[in-house]
Amino acid sequence: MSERPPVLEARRISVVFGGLRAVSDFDLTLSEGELVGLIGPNGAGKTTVFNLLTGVTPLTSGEIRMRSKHGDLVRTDGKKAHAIARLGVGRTFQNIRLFRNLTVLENLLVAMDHLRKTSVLDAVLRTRRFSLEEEAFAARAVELLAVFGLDGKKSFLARNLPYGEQRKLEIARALATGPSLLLLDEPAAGMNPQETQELMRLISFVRERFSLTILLIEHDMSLVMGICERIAVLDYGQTIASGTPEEIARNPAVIKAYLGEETL
Amino acid sequence: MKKKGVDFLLLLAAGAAVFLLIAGLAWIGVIGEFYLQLISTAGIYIIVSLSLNLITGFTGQLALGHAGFMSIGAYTAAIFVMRLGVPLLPSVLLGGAMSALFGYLIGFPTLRLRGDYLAITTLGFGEIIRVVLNNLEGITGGSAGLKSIPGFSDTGDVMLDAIIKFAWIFVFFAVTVAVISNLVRSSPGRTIVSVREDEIASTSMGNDVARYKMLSFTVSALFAGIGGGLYSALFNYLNPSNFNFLYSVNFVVIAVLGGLGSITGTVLGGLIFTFAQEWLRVLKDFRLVVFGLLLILLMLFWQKGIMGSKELSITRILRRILGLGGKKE
Amino acid sequence: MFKKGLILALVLAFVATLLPACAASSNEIAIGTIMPISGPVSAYGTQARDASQMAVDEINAKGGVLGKKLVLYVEDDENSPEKTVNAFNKLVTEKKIVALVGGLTSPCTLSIVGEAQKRKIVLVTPSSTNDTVTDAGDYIFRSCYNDSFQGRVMAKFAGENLSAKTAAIIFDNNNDYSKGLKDSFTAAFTAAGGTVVATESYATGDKDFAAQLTKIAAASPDVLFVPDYYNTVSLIAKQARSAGIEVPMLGADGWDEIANNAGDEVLDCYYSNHYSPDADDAEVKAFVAAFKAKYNVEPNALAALAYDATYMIADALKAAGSTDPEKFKAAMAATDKKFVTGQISFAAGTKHDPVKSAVILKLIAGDAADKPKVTYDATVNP
Amino acid sequence: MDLLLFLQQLLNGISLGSVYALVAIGYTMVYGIVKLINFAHGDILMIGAYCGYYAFTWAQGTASPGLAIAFAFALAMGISALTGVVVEKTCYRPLRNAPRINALITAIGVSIVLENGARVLPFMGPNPRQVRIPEALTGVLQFSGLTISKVQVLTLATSIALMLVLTLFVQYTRTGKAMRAVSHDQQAALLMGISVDRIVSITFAVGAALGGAGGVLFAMNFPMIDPYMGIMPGLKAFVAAVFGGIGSIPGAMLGGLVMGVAETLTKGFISTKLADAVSFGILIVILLVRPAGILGKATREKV
Repeated sequence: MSERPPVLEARRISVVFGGLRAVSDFDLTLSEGELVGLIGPNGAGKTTVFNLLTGVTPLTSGEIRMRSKHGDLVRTDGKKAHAIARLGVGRTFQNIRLFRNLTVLENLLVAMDHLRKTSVLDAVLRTRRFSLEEEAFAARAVELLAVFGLDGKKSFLARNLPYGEQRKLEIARALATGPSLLLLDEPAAGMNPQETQELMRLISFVRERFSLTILLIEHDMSLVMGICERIAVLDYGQTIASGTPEEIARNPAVIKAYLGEETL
Repeated sequence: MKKKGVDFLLLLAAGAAVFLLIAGLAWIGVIGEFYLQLISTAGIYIIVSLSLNLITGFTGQLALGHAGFMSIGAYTAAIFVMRLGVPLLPSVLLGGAMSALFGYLIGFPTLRLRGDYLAITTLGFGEIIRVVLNNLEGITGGSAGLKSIPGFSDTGDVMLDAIIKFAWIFVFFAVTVAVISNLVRSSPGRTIVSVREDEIASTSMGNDVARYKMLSFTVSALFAGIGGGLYSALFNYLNPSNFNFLYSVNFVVIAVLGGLGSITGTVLGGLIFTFAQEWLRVLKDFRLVVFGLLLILLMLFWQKGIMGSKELSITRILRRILGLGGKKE
Repeated sequence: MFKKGLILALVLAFVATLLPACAASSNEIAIGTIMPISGPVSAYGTQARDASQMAVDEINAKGGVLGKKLVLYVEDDENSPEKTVNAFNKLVTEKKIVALVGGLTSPCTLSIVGEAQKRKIVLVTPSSTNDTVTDAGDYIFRSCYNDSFQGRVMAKFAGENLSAKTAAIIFDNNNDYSKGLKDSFTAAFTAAGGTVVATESYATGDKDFAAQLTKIAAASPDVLFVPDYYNTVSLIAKQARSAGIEVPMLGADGWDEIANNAGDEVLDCYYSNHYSPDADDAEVKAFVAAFKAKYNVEPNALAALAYDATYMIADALKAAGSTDPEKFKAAMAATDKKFVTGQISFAAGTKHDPVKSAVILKLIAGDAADKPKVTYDATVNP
Repeated sequence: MDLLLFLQQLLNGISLGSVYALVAIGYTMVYGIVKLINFAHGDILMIGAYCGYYAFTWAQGTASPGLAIAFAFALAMGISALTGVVVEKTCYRPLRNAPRINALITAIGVSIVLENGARVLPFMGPNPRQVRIPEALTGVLQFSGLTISKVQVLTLATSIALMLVLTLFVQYTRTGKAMRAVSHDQQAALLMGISVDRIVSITFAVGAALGGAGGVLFAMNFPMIDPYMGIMPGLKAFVAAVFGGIGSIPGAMLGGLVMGVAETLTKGFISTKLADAVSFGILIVILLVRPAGILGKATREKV
């Protein structure tokens, strides 16, 4: 594994909210093409880690480096969220955050806007360059939607989609930004086992097809065990274990954290 | 491609038809000069309300100081015309540009505020602009106002003058509608709407939310300023006290009445608002009471305004009437 | 369905209003008045409207004008220049008025004088004292004197009758009436050798003047000039006394009605006005009696001025013998008659500002405690 | 700078600020609970002022000044509270789940109705009315060169007393705690068995009662009242509430005082012409430095 170059390195990152250390000295390295799971009980700080990595929440301390388009690692802590996203980081949200009153297609087009070459003036004057670009974007978006079986619903308002499809649309939207690293926050939450299985197959598929590195938060341990190559376990904002699924399953600290939660 | 070309021609034809119809009816005396003036007034209200709708309806940022931008445009245009002898068209555009510049300068620090805090800062800037205009006596005439501002034309025939006023405002109205609707139905425009829908999701998709808010705010100020420039030529008189907080509220009312995020809604809202004020004059002393009650009832029972965030598709209606088909989406 | 019906109804109503109203019938002469019937200064506007209506009724009772009935069309401007422009348009194009009484405040009047001149509509403002109102042309008249005259009158009175050497001024910076008086008072008082030791301002609608009055008290002037309307003056007067300012306060015609709206704090204060309702004068007596009988209140100066303006129009129409704008305007300019607010005439070859005198009224202790009353103090001729 | 003059202006500012504070509390309480900028609150002040006017007129010569003042406050606070509750139930409650801007425009509508309704009511009318405050309250007190009017003393005392009572009420009574709970998390409060509707009504009542009391104080300080009198103090008190951190009661008190003092000192020592611009300028600067006001808590959006 070590021959694959790293795409993300987080070193001792921490964040404090009003005296509470929500994430404390968290370390993580993702190598190209890996699929890593981040698990932990409720309130362990998993989503906060995502927010720190994507720049939505500023760090209190620590360093984050990500691979730029030129292939070198650049510091991203302190950068704005949109700048980090443009480095090739796509994400989904635990509580679905689609653009509810935009259509399915428009949701994807918004995610592609930062790739736009034409100016606002082109848009207002409807120049030929503008029309060509709009058509190219739309074609690419439809292509992506087809992967998720949503192309037939491209004109639906996002809020009118059933729950499962909303989750899929979030992933499609994240992919539309053209990421090399995808962060999925509980993509299977609220789905039944069959839907979950299907989604996991889909994730594996897009990972191959778009050559992605994926970091996945999941609550359901059995599921993560199935597809992740490596797992990090978070509790009270600290990494309590990390390793292969087998190692994690045997780790007493992890069992305690999870059983401890369940007996409550 | 072909369909778009036809749509464009249809819209152009529809606009020309509406203009010729109203101007023609006025010319033969069916529409009185007063009502033509009222339609022109409504046109300016609509231009400013559309600009407000861009920032409040489409971008989701409540602005309560648009009278301020309007007054900057109005005074700039009037001063260029009166003191520097610049022709009206460049003066109106300069008024818009000046307002846009102020929008940019004000938006820069304030647009990071959210919701009500942004609303109160825009209100504050609107008031500050008014106080400053009041005190720049040498330039603005202070509280006595700026009077005898040249109008659009002076042909000696009052009806012809009224039609020329209407023509000017109609053209600017059409341009405003075209620019704003082209903007919101484009890639950057959709991103502007995504800011309203979910700022965090939008920024996580690589969009510089602050830049898009600035874009929207500046364009909004630009058109409010243009509306102001036209206002100065239509009314021939400016007074800072006219552009107070309650005046700003009028535009918010029009935008909400028509439907936040709807361009055709704003057009309807502006017409209804302007004419309702005239119709209610028969109530004399009770006019404003009834106006307030109507406002409350509308908000209670018609929460999304006339159009919601939908649009009345003029091309679709025309296609249906002309039997061109084109239901295909 | 409901919405569609409503939209249809609105569209129909909209179209219906566009159709022009029936023009005035041939046995009427239409005149208009634009007054603030609602909004903060409506107290003045309603009295002016009532007085104009009373004048029209009287004229019609005596057989009208040129064998026709005079009809008064009223529009509300809410004290907004923008609304004034639209109201003026409506009166001219829909009601075909030949003359207008209005507007009340100078910004409203200033917003329409250009159009009135262009359309050859005789405009007589009863109360817009701003000097520049009559600049617009020879169709613009007023039945009141202007700010520079009034400011001069008070400055002269302060210097000569009250022997004041120093004066302080507190004025409304958002109101051109107040500002105009401040300027003309300052100029005249300084020219006569006095010194203005403090000039403080406030914004329309302010209620708290403690900061400004504290500064004025520190300057200890001989008189305090307060050129504003009575409701603000009454507040300033109370706070001035609280701040320890005991010198007489001076005001202008905006003080009209102050006696009914203030207490002992305005005792021994003076203001200039257009007429004195208790003057021993036939015209005044008849007017006051008729107004009281009809509306059950004592008319203020504005009512008298609007009444005079309406009579000026009717008289000029009669003298001109037609509604032809040129002749009508010429007859207006030739006005020379005693009205309720005194003799009014226009000097030939000048702007149409009337040559008339001002009365100075004094507030003295009334019969009841804390109820001052007004007495005539002096007349200042131009 | 003359120290005595400065102290005098400071005193003037504190007196004015205490009225702003009282009105600002009403804005802040309502905002804290239903997130509505209640633009009609300034008109509640007007209603309170008219109640005070009628009470003083009635009590003229017939009662002791103490009784007249007590009656004025009782009447003003009662009628204002009633108006507040009625407006809440008929106009704002149906919009609780509607877009915020609808509620805002409804509030503007209510404000227009109250102002112009007062104008056409025969016993209120469009003309300004002069308030005749009891004889015992006229006049000024002098100490070591500073002047303070008796009304100003009463204003300060009443405002401080009312604010104290309110603080105790919100901190220690069951209803007060329920109000804080609803303000913190409406859903959770509902699940805890708190009747949110009742608490919202009580909040409107209390906020309006304070606004009404502010109206009486306003009418005593500035004894010329008219139907539009509430607009400017309403706007300024609203600014004060935002200034202090909207939703925070101590913030509104502080905001009101800061506004009053800033306004008076600006007029006294900088420029009377630009006073309003300076007030709003200070507000904007404060918001840029502390986007949630002086004492407001920045809310973090949950991602």
